[in-house]
Amino acid sequence: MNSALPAINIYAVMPQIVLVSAATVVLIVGLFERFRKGIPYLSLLLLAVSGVVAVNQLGRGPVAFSDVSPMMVMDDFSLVATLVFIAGAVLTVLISISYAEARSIDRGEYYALLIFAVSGMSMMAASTDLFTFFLGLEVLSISLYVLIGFEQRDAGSNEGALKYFLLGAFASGFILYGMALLYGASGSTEYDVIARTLGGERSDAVNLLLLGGLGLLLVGIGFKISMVPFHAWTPDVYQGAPTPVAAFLSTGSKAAAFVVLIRLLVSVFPGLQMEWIPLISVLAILTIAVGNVVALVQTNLKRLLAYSSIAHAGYMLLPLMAGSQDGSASIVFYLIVYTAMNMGAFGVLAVLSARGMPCATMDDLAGLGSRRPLLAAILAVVLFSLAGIPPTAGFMAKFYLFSALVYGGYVELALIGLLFSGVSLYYYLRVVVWMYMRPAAEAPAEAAGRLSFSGMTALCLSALAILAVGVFPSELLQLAEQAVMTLP
Amino acid sequence: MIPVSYYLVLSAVLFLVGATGVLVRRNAIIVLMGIELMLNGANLSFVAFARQFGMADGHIYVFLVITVAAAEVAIGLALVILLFRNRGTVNIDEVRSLRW
Amino acid sequence: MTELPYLSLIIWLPVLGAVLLLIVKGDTAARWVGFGVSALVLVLFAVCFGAFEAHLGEPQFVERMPWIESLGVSYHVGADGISILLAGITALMWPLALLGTWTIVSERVRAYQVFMLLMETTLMGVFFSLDLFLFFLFWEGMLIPMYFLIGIWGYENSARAALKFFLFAVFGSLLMLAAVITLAFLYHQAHGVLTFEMAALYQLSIPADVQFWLALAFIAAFAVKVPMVPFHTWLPDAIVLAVVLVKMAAYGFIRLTLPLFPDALVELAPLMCAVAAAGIVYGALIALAQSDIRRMIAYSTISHAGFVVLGVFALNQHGIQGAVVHIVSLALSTGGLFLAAMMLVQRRNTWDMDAYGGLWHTIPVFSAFLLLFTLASVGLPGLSSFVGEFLILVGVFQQNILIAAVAATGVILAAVYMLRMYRKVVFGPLTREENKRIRDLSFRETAVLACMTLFIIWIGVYPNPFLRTMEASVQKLLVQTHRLAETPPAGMVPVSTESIPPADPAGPGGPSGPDATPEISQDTR
Amino acid sequence: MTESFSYVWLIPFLPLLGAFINVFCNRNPRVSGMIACVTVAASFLLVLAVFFQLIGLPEEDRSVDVVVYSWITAGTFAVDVAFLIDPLSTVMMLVVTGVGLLIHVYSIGYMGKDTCCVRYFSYLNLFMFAMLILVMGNNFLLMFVGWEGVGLCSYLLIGFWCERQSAANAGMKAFVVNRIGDFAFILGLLLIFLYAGSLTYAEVFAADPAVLAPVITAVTLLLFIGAMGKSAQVPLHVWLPDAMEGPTPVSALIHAATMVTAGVYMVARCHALFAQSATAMTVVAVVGAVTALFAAYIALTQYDIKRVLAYSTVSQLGYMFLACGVGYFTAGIFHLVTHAFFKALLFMGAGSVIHALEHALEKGRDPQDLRNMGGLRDLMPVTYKSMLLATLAIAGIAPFAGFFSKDLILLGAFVNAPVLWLVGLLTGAMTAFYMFRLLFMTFGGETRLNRDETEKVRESSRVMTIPLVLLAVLSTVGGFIGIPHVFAEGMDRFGGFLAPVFSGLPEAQVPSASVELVLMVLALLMAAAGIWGAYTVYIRGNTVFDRLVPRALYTLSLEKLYVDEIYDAVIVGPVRKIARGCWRILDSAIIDGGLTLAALTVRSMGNAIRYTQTGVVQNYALIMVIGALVVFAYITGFLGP
Repeated sequence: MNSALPAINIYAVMPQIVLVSAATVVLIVGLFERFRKGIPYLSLLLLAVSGVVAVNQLGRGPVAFSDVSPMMVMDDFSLVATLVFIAGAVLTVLISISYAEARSIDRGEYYALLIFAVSGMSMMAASTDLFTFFLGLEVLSISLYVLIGFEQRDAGSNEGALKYFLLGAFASGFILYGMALLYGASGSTEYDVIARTLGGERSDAVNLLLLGGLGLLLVGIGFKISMVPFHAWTPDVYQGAPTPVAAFLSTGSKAAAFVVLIRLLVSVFPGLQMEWIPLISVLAILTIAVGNVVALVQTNLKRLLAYSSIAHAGYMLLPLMAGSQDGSASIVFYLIVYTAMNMGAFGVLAVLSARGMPCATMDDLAGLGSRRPLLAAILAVVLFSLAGIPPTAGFMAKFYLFSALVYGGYVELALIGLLFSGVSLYYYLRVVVWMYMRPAAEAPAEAAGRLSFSGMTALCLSALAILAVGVFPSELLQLAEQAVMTLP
Repeated sequence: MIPVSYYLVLSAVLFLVGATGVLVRRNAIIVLMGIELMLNGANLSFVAFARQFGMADGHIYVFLVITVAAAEVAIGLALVILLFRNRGTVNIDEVRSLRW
Repeated sequence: MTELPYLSLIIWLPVLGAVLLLIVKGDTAARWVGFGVSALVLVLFAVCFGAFEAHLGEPQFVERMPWIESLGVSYHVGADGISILLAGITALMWPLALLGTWTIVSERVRAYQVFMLLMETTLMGVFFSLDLFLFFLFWEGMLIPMYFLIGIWGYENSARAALKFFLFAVFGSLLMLAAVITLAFLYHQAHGVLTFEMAALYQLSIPADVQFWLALAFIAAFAVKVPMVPFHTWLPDAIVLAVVLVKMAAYGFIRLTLPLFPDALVELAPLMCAVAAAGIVYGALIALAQSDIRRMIAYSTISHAGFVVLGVFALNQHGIQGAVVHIVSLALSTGGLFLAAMMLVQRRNTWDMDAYGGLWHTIPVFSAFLLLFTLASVGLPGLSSFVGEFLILVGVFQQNILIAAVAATGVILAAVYMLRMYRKVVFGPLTREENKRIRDLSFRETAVLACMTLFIIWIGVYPNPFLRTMEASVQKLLVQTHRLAETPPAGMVPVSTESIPPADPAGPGGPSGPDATPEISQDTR
Repeated sequence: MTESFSYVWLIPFLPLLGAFINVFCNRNPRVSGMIACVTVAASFLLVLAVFFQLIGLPEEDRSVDVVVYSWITAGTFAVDVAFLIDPLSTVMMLVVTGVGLLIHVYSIGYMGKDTCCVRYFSYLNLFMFAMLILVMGNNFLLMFVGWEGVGLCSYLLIGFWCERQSAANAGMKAFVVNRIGDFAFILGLLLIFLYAGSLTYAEVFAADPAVLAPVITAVTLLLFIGAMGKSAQVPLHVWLPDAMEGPTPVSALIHAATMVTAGVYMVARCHALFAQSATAMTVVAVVGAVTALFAAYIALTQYDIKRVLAYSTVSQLGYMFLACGVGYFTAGIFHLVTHAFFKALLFMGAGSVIHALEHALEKGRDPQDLRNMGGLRDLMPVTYKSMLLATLAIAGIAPFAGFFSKDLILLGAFVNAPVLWLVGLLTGAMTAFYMFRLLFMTFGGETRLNRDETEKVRESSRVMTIPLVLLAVLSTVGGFIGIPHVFAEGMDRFGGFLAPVFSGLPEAQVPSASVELVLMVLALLMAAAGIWGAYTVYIRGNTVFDRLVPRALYTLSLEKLYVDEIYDAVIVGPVRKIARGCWRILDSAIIDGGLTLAALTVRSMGNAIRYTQTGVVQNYALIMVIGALVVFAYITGFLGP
């Protein structure tokens, strides 16, 4: 050990520091009942500030937290990821406002935990050491456990939280054990060291430890991104969680895990490609297949979206095989688009249920096209995007993703993925059918009044972003490419 | 001197016992304990490896993990209490209203 | 060449109209906006058409600007003789269709106009795209307005029909998407540049086996939409837009499948011809068994679409020119037929042929128009379909006499099912009380149908302006298509030196009889 | 040269204009007939002008192409809208416009009271247009335009009284049967284009015989199948008797004088091709002869006055094809012309009778049924006399028109194919029999009308009788345009006029004058025998034939040899079944059902996986553990590579 204190570059962790501070401020202000109404807006403001901080650092090149033992790095990759998380959180806050009020869960902790979760995700994105990754993961997970179970009186929320907690902690166990094995193999948990170990001569025992560690890490991360067969929690938890939290869960936490996965597989474990490429490709196809096929028979909307999110995770796994910058960039691009899409989809449900309108199953959406034209139009845009029909961002994302896959030489995988995305159309469009082509069974007793302004703002933003990116994807594509540029 | 592999085997056994506990016990509290056991299995590996390499970071990690585990358990117990309030049971196989 | 970006205006004006529609209030206003915008597009198109120089054969009014540079995609549009004709019929049909359905669509009028305009945009985009990616974008994007149009304003069971159609279409185009990506990849490998320019991709030389699979993928996309048997079962439920799809898909065949995969065509073209010919007979036979007017028209469309495909895959000037003319005429005749049928159904609310009868004396004007569209569908000389069908047959005959003969039986069957429908609907005794009170066509309806009639007769009597418009472009396309293939471009060189087969050694005037035709077909090849 | 004929486009155009005016500008039924007649009359005058202009030209120049505009051009395929003016087309134009004009005039009287006569006259004019296009076109495709155009008008006019289901059905049957012929015709055209590279008559006929040699038989047979459809030759004759559902003037114009003869015209026009294929010529001759006999046989027993005439038309068309088949194209066209005269007259006479009886007969009695007529001779004298002349003409009694043309045909048959000559001779006897049967049953003997009815029967108006008289004159003297050589050398004006057209054919064998005379006498004897037979049975009431002829033979004739029934059983029924089968089984069950099955399979897979989602968290953990074990095992090499 070095006796002198290692030089620390505090700017390298600036976004995380701002986020944690923001969460703390919200937590403290939330203690005062009189500020209750203002909390969400305070959260938005603080999130915006952290966003500005992150944007400000873009393009500055990789800056390590510490020279000796980097722990965390601030590069474009982590910054872009952080920005995606923040954007997701902003949308979540917006759709949460009316929802939380309607369910009486509009307490300061709710928003504080949300921002804590973002800081955890940001930490994961920036981590260059298994341990910072683990800490970020736990910050994220613990916040989510609470958020999912936030509706204390609601049995579903409670059940969802318990399931997510038990399985999440179980998965953490796998990750930790995997980390231990990797540590044993290379004597360090730093990515660089592990990569170096992989690059050099290695004995059979070390190799076994490395492979075992990678396998167990994949199990844990696979759990977070709902990769089959570690996906089983997804529909139950999404269904049980408060809808905005489900939205956040399906975008943010999944994105964070993907960011880590990219970093691990592309920059740490390329040496084990021969081992993990067949594995991941089989699991990716399985994920796509199971997600899409089961979604076909769902009538509960949140479960349907859950299975759809499983399927999308499968698509995003595919370009990892290509191992190219294009592949990584396409995942980043897909994540960004996916965040907007899923936020939109869950957001519509949140906005509806905030006004006491039932939106559990497809039946509840019957006639939405004439009852709530704008809302229905937004959901339609989102669903077409999820299905990957131009001129939506979903199409561009899929196109880029499958292009990367084909350029990497995996035409068969691309074909299978594309075919299943054809299957997916059925269930997305079925929702549209219910909205536009079925009359409402009986005029549902809706709470009169307008839909929440903030929620609609979020939804319009998502829909517009989806359309804008669908037509003019260049800027965002460049951002995604820039993000992966610094990855080795 | 006990070779490091013994510790590793022990840690693996601990991990598997914990995992088995998670899989087979109905009581949520005991399941929680199973998870703790898994984490501790991993911790043991860390310590063993750290000892072998003669480095301190493994030990530090273990402390961190223990802290994290404590936080997790706190949340977990809170959730179990809520479960008991809502349903009057702590048997997790009876919690199955969300399915299919 | 010209000051204004005509093509972009034509493509994007309807979108502007759609946005405008979001603002206006009231059904009538919405109808006027929809009609006005599509009419404006028609005017713009007419200007464009007037300035078009047919003898060039090159894309004209070209606009090109970078769009998604990192993917090698540019916004590149232009019109050659083939696309301008197909876009022209679209520009013509749109105001007519909107006018024709003025009162037929009485629910959610505004949305209807929006989707119709959006569809016009996507159609124009498909025809004018010179970038494969752009083409695909419009191609896929069209599904959305189409889906809603079928699903909301379709007839019974429309939601299911829309879904079925969408799934069919998407499976086809996903295969095409994979092929598109692969093409770009191959080009990148060969030339180090990422591009989707059609003109560049045409130059790409691809190994024959790869070509085969890529061509199949493209064909899958187009065959579903044409539709070719056996990918047709979505059509009877979703007939509303069948005519539009035929146009698009055939254009896809012509613009992409032919010039991109010349080697694969050596194997695939005869196959496609055979399937198309079978489809002609099959569709006609099933149309024969229908008593529902809509389904009858649907299956007749399948049959006619077979002709179009046949013409395209004859791979010669006659066939392709015939196919394009036939597409145009299909839009008019089948479109007119369906529009007229919709007008009738609007009055009586049933598609069942047997519910009508004896209409001749109650609604003579309608009956006359229906007769004309029926006859046009039957392929009566002097009306538009005949020109296309005959040229197609001329083209196919040079390739395979047997297939041409099978296809020609469609001519007989068409007469049977069409006239059967006409007899049931218009002729016969007037037995039903409710049929006695049907109103005849209004002035608006008459004007719409008369306009279509005018074009049907024009194309039938004097098709040369249309043929000349595309002649140079088709020639260029064939040069492209045959660049690697071994077969010489039949029909492009004087027949007297090229197409005459060597004298039959069996001797002239021998008692060979009609049975000899299969042998002849081998001789000519 | 061409310029001097540049006005010919007016000939077809004027009737089209008439139709146009009647459709769009005229609502007055009285005026409609006038418009129609005037336009046709103008066309007729123009045709006369053409005729005289043509006669004024030297023989070798009597073939002029008048190009109006370029119609379809695609690559090597180029077809013009252009007219061919030569003796053959001029003869046809004369017949079409001349007889057509008379029938138009007659129609004013016959249809003037009909509420839909505006529509009627526009159809009629449209028909004239199409028919003129057919005969005037200078290429196969333009002929096909007219070919289909007349088919369309025939369809419309047969179904004119479309509220009658039978009329509607008959129209459709006519169109569809014609389509079968057209199908072959199109194939023929395609073959011609494929081998000769053109569809213009001049180029195709002038092409080196070697060019078309490999397919000449196929081409000519296909073309002939087209002609069989249009000209109602066995076995495609079934539509013509049914076509009698149309108004009677229509039957006269379309189904007797003009349209049905298009097939003959086409064969004559393509004589250069047919002459190259002996097989095709044989087929043409045999089909013609068989049709002649076959139709005459059916006509023997029919009771519907128009049906008798319809079968007679079929039979006479058979004669024409027989003539063409034995290489006597001139004779075929000659018979076409004389037949146009007398058969139009017969139909119009029948129409006159029907018209009179329609008003007279009690409700429920069929005015077309011969059994409801009789003794009309004195009630309708003009009609009777003109019909008598026409009947004599068709029976081939000298010196009426039919005698000369039929004689020439029989001569040709005798020279080339004696068996067919016998058939023709026999048919001649049958023709005389059934025609006089018709005449006797209608006009002769005791009336079968009751007194009230008899009082109501009136001779038709002038506007109807004048065309009758004119045609009667033509039927009587029309034959003199082609007096055989035996009687007067060089008096065969008709043959002389057409000679330039058929100059390319080998010189026809001519038997000696005595043989020719013997043949004539034989034919006359046969006709006389027929007349005698009819007289015996229908005037004298002698039942000798009832005893002589087997009952089955009679029934067979009465039931038209069951051809319709056979078609229903062999073709119509099976096609319908196949169509339904394709739809119900192939389309709905197999293709669509297969797709549904695929969708169901995917769905059931979805359901299967869905129900593994039990909701019990430990099951999820178990799945995870199993997955983890598999992953671990795989990646550490226990499982795989």
